Amino acid sequence: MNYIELLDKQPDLVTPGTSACQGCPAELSLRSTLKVLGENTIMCIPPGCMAGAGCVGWNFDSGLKVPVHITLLDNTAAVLTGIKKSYEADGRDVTVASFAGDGATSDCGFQSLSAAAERGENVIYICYDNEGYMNTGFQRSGSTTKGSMTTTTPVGEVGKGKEQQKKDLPLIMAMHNPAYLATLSPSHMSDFVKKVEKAKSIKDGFVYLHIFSPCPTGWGFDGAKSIEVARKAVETNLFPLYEIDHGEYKFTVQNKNPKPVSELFGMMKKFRHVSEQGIQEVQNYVDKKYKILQSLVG
Amino acid sequence: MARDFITPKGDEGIYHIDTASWRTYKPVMNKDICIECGICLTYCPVNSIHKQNDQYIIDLSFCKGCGICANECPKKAIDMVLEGEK
Amino acid sequence: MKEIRFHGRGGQGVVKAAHLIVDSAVQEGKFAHFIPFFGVERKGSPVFGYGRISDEKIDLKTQVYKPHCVIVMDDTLLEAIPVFDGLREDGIFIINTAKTINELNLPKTVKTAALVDASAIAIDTIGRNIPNTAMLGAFVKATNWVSLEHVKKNTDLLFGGQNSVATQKAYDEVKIYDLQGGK
Amino acid sequence: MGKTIAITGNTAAALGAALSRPKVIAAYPITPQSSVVEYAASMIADGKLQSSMVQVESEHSAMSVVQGAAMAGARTFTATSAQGLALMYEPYFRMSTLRLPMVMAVAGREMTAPETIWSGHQDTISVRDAGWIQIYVENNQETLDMIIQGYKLAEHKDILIPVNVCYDGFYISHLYEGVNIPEQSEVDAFLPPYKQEHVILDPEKPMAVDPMTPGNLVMKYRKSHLDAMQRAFDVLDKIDQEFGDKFGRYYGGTVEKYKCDDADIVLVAMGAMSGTAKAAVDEKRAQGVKAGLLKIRMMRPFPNRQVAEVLADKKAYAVIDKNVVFGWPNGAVYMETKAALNQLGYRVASLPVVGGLGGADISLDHMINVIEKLEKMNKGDKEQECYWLED
Repeated sequence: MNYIELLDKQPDLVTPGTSACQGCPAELSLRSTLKVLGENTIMCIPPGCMAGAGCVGWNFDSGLKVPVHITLLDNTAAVLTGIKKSYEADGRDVTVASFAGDGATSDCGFQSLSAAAERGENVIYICYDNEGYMNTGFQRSGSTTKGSMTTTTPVGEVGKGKEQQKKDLPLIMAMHNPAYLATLSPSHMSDFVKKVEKAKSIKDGFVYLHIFSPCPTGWGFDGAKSIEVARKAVETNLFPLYEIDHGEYKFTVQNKNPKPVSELFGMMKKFRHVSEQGIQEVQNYVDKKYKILQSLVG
Repeated sequence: MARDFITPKGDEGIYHIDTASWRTYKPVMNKDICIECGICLTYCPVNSIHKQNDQYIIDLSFCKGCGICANECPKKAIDMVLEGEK
Repeated sequence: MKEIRFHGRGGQGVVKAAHLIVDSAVQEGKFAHFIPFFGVERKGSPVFGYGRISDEKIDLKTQVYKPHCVIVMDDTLLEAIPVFDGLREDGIFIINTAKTINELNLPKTVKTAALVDASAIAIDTIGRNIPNTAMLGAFVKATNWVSLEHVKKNTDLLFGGQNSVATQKAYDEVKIYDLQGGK
Repeated sequence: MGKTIAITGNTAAALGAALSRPKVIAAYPITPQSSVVEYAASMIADGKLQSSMVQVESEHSAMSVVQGAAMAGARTFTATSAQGLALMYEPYFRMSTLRLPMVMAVAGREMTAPETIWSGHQDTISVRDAGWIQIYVENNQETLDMIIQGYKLAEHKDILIPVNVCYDGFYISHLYEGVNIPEQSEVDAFLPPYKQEHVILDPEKPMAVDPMTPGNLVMKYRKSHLDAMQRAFDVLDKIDQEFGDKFGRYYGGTVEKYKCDDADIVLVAMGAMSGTAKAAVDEKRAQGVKAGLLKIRMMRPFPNRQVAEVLADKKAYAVIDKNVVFGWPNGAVYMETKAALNQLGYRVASLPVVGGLGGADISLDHMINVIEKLEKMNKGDKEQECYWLED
């Protein structure tokens, strides 16, 4: 079954009507992920867009067709651990996964994530990275790209948006020596599906998946362009697609002639104020990061 | 159903909201142009596009009218049409 | 009920020695307990703790203020710590020292003193200056509150090796002074 | 019936947990609790304990791991102290409000600042309103026994609330004394395996655990929680009876009344200091003073009736708190005791006492001084100033 048939035929395990914004790629990623992971899955979703969109349920109804729990913003990986340990003790194979935003992952949830990865827990930690606290109105996170305007890094007479470069969470997690790690983009759905399938098959350690998830509402672009923006991030190397399978680094999408990040910056309002020099700083950072990745791929 | 109030849990049904009412524009597929590549299906955030009898069908029950399908269609076979028209 | 105060330095095995006394008393059907007083545990820093042995259940959960016995594992502590505080008239003072009774210059409040060179015995038997198991021998001889047999058996169980030999040796070598009339 | 060996309070806690056969343990070391974690780990390493133990990076994660395991239906255990409990506060609240039964042992320690690592009740007292049942114990035996009983209480279908077994840091955690270790088969008969029914994360029975919930339903969950807590008095009393019948040790359930029946004046105490208070009562009784001790075992929920009934006809009582309530000039147990009497319409002369903070010793002399202060009070006496047990 090719990935299109799979996405067509596998049951959709997310409520048909979430309140995610029009054109939200996180909603697409969650649906696609669960189609691959299947019904034998327990999902933990900390506060964030997907929890806020109703996926963790409301009143007496669930938001998913698999068991779901809204973890605290900062303990997702630890809760995954506990659930998995209980099933392991029973000798039952259950996929235990999270779908957490970049705030819950790179900021206050990072300690628990780092520890679970270090312990090599047999869980799948999935982060959807929309580069900020979008559910609460777009505050900056550690994962926000430099220059980005957010409500906590506003642009004004003095302020020029976020002053620091994006925290490279996938590479940080790579140094935890997970069994499997991959970066995913909803724009590359065939690659996306393959990686989630691989994640599901891993039984010998920690899996970390990092999904790039442009936010039309917060970043300021038309929701119809969500996939285009995500694709551009891959094409500019701002978000390169690679995987690490038990220590083997590999680019899964080759990018021979990367486009300049200015093309991505031009697509949305959050970078509108950024100067050429500001764009160049991000370009330099992206280039440097890519070289590091190339040397790791070898 | 009499309900206990021990632990908050959602086990009665699936919560959903009527996202179809969000639409300003609705996607309309031109079957003459469609090459049945399935790209639209893979990118629909709300899982509204499916293959039926060898044709791709857009189910508008929960479609939010985001326009991704129209934007991504390689043949431009989907038009976004103002609700109420056509 | 007999109350004991232990003084020593980190690394000398004060807590383990106290545990062995409690173990022995419990095995003999008595009631006993030990409450260590911890600072930040560091080798060489002064440590102390409180023990009790009784024929009846011990409810008290407090420090020992009027000990029937004070055990000092290191004679350099005499200068540093008020080890004689509250020692009862009929109390027993037990010390690990190479000094003589005269050299020690004990205060007049001490009426019974037991001196043993536990460090020398420890080096001689177990090969290291950890005087706790030797001090147990001196304690048993001086107080007779628990039996030598139990203490040696528990020492073997916990430490093995030559430790119970150290206990026996100190039991045999400890010098007990009656200082009722002054020294 | 088991065997008696000398062990520390921390070992007693770990053994009590091990005898209860938790499926998942997660804990992080902190003075004075650390040896609980070490002992549990060594039992697993020796193949004597069949639990899955997670060596987490923080108490926050310790509580989160056991919460995850509990949602999957497992019996779980953890232990902590002071700053660790404070770090745990967020998932601590969630564990109780999700009504997930478990037992957590807390080696009570003072909260910083000033920097301190020693004994105190401030840690558990400060979280007394976070929905857990809290029981304070007096010695190593009671620590072990109460952990076993704690599971039975927490998992009772009318309760379903996690339980803290609070034992004083150092004064119990490092206290070394004889403890009767029950046989595993006896404990198994007393505490059957736990089957969780009210909530579960299981793909065979998909549900959302803790969906977003509107205020009118939050009200219902809270009321149900409070109602369950009120049932805990009777359930604990029954469990204490059943445990005593089986193991020969009775603790009194919610409160222990020590020579209270004919007493004129009563000390109210909690935890390790209760032992010292008993000794003081005995000493004053030998002098002809009709003193008694009311040992509060269950602090949450607060056994208001049981406490008020003991104190209602007394001349005077004193409550010795090993904690303070910032905002009142005394400790928490005093406030609760006074409220309980007032709620039932009794007025008795009382003396608030604070002592034992940060490991300060509560001596026999202190307790005797408190009794002597009470002797001088008259039934009609108004509020007394808080008496601080200082050197």
